[in-house]
Amino acid sequence: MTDKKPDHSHSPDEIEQRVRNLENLLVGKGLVAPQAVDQLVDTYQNEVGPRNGAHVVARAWTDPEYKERLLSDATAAIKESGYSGRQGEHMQVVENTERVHNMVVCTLCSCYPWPVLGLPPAWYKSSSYRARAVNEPRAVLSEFGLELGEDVEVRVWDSTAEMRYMVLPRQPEGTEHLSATELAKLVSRDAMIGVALVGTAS
Amino acid sequence: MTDKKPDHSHSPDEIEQRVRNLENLLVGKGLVAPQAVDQLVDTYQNEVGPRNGAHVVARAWTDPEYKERLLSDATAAIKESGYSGRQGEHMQVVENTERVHNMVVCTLCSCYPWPVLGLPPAWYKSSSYRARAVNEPRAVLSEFGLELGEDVEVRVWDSTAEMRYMVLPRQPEGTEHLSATELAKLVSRDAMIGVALVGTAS
Amino acid sequence: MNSAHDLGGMHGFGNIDQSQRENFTHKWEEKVFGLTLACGLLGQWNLDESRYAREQMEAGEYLRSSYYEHWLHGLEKLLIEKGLVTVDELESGRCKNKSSLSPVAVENIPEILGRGSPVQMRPHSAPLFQTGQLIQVKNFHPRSHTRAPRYIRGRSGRVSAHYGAHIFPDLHSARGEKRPAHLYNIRFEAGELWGEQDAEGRFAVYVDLFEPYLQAAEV
Amino acid sequence: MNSAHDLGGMHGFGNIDQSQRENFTHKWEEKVFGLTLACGLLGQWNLDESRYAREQMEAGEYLRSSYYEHWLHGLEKLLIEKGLVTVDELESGRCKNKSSLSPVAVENIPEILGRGSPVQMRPHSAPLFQTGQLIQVKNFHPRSHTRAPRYIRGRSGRVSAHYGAHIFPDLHSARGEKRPAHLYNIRFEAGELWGEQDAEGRFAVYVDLFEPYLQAAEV
Repeated sequence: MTDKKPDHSHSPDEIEQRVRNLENLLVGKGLVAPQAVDQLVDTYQNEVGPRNGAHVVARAWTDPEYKERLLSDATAAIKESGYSGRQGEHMQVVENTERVHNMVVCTLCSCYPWPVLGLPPAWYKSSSYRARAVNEPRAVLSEFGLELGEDVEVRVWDSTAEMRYMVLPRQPEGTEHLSATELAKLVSRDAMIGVALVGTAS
Repeated sequence: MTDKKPDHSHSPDEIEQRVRNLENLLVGKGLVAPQAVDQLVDTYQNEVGPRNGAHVVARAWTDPEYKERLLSDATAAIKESGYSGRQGEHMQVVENTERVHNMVVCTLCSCYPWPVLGLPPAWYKSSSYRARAVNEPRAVLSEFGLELGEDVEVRVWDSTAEMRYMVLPRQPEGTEHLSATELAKLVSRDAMIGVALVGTAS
Repeated sequence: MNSAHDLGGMHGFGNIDQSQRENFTHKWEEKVFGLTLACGLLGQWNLDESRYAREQMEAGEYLRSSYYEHWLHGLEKLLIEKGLVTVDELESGRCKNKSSLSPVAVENIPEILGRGSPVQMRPHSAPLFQTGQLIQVKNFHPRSHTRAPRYIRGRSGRVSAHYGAHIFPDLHSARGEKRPAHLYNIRFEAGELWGEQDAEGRFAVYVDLFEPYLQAAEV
Repeated sequence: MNSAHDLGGMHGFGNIDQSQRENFTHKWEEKVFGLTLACGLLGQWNLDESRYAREQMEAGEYLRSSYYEHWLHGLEKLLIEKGLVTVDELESGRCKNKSSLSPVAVENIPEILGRGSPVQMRPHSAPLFQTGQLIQVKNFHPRSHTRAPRYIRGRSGRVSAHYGAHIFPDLHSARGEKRPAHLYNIRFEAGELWGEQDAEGRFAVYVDLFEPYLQAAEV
């Protein structure tokens, strides 16, 4: 049984027409510049994405002093790596350890750290994830294939204010010889949300 | 702005067909006798209704001893008046006074005292009434045209178990000379739910 | 379960449409009412199971559909779960096998309705709470059926009446088990339920709650 | 407001559809995203007003519709409320009057996005709570926008961090008023949130909460 919410409550044709009308109207009124929409979409589709976060994570794994800065002042450390801006104005990075596993949700809407992870996957915005992450996180993690021992404490971060959270996953054993560039390739978006671990195959 | 919930989520034709199929199937399987459905509907459409409750109320107004029995053991007193059965197995009658106004709701489904009031009006089953009666009863009463003074305590009865509630409204002044039969004509269903007072015009 | 049926205190539904004064607005609604009662008389499930079946309707669908669509959903669900009809039969509308059950004879219906289904039981123990006592509703969030709405969980109120012991719906809905639980009527002040700041002046809400939902209030 | 957007702890939604790994699944969703950001840059409303506009979607519709339908609903609502377009224009899709506002120049967009909109403010008072302190979330149910979800109201937790003062969303969403409120991160134990019996083993939920939502816990 999966989240049965339909893609949309209106027919796709209906809503496409409604959006097309709205765009024409807003451009016609001079409220939106014709190229603005495409540029905004392009920015978050192609320029900003989870490669940014992976770069931050790999740098933290390979540079203990950077890691310390990242955990104590994430906003500054992430900016130092070149990432900042909208929906990342105030950042916190939470570290996974042998005993602690972190995961991130936004139960009230779908807040997400854009500068480091890009835009969220649709499942992150689903009713099911938003409802269950704070209520039965182990069941959710298990659905994602992650079975954690009883001795691991699960910590769920509900992004209710303008603080945005990113998980610093554990570095897989046996990857100590890899460069930051190679390590970054191992770090998935899901690992930085906290619903996956980092494996050794990219 | 009114409760915008549509009549149904599927088209009327679709759902009519679905119900017709279901009835044919259940009769065909021998689970439901062909005349049973009509008889059940007829019972609650035409035999059982708020006239029963009005009779009980008028009797309580004209017979102080009956009123006492009604307030101390409503199930027995109502049975004594000839009304009992499904969705009225356990009754409580709550009395309006100069200082107390009662109203009844079922926030979790739409429980209602069938033997005395019949089946509930659709508004009683609406999301809006169920949501708001326990949260802003004075606003609800005001929508129904009932403005109560600050010195009147509003008591809302949420029917969460199998106890069913009926309001004993205040007898309007100047009706002391009327017979129980005449008084019963003044008592509306809404007054016994607690969203109206009893007026002097039937 | 915490879901859309638990409407007490939800905002944003707008005014009440008072023009909806009838119980039935479509012929098919009458049919759903009659079929639900007729199938109920087969004795294959109880009222708490019916309520739970309706509550399990997907939340958005529940809110977008009408009252008798909830009933229709619940009836179809129970008919399948209890093995009275197959999914295939329901979808096709065609009967594959006669049922081994017999419908209640039409002439017996008035007497059955008149008798009703009282839920009072002999209690297994003395009541834990007394009239006038301050109690607190436990904070609990079962995934199964309960008759403790969310808006009173964790809140404190005073016992206004003890109604003896009734069948405990939380178990009755799950396994049909008839276990008695003391039933109390609890008075909650508006400010306690909604916060002094957000309460609409002074009023009180009286809620019927079973003993397992309650604990003595920390004074 | 207590409504469908406040999803934490609601039951019955079934499994998560992990196949939905993309942000956009339809071209119109990209358009809604871009239009929402572009209109936001006009400076006629703030992010908290956007959130509130989306939350006011009728509950059943909210749950039945997709994420970018919520955005579309919110954008249309704000455009009308702020007088940027008329209902007539929106319905016909035809522009009656040019706006007196000017769109942000496309070449300035990267710099604006890069700067973001920090919400940190100089506090008006010292923080009331200290890291490590046990607090209780007030039980309150405003009909307007709040960032205190229902599942933590009335519950107790421990201050795990103090983040300084941020713009208080409950006022920002209503009148655009930028008032600072101390922001804390609070750790809640699973058993405290859901009841020991219903909690899924041991875990903790960390929630960012503003000082006006909190009070010192009664120990």
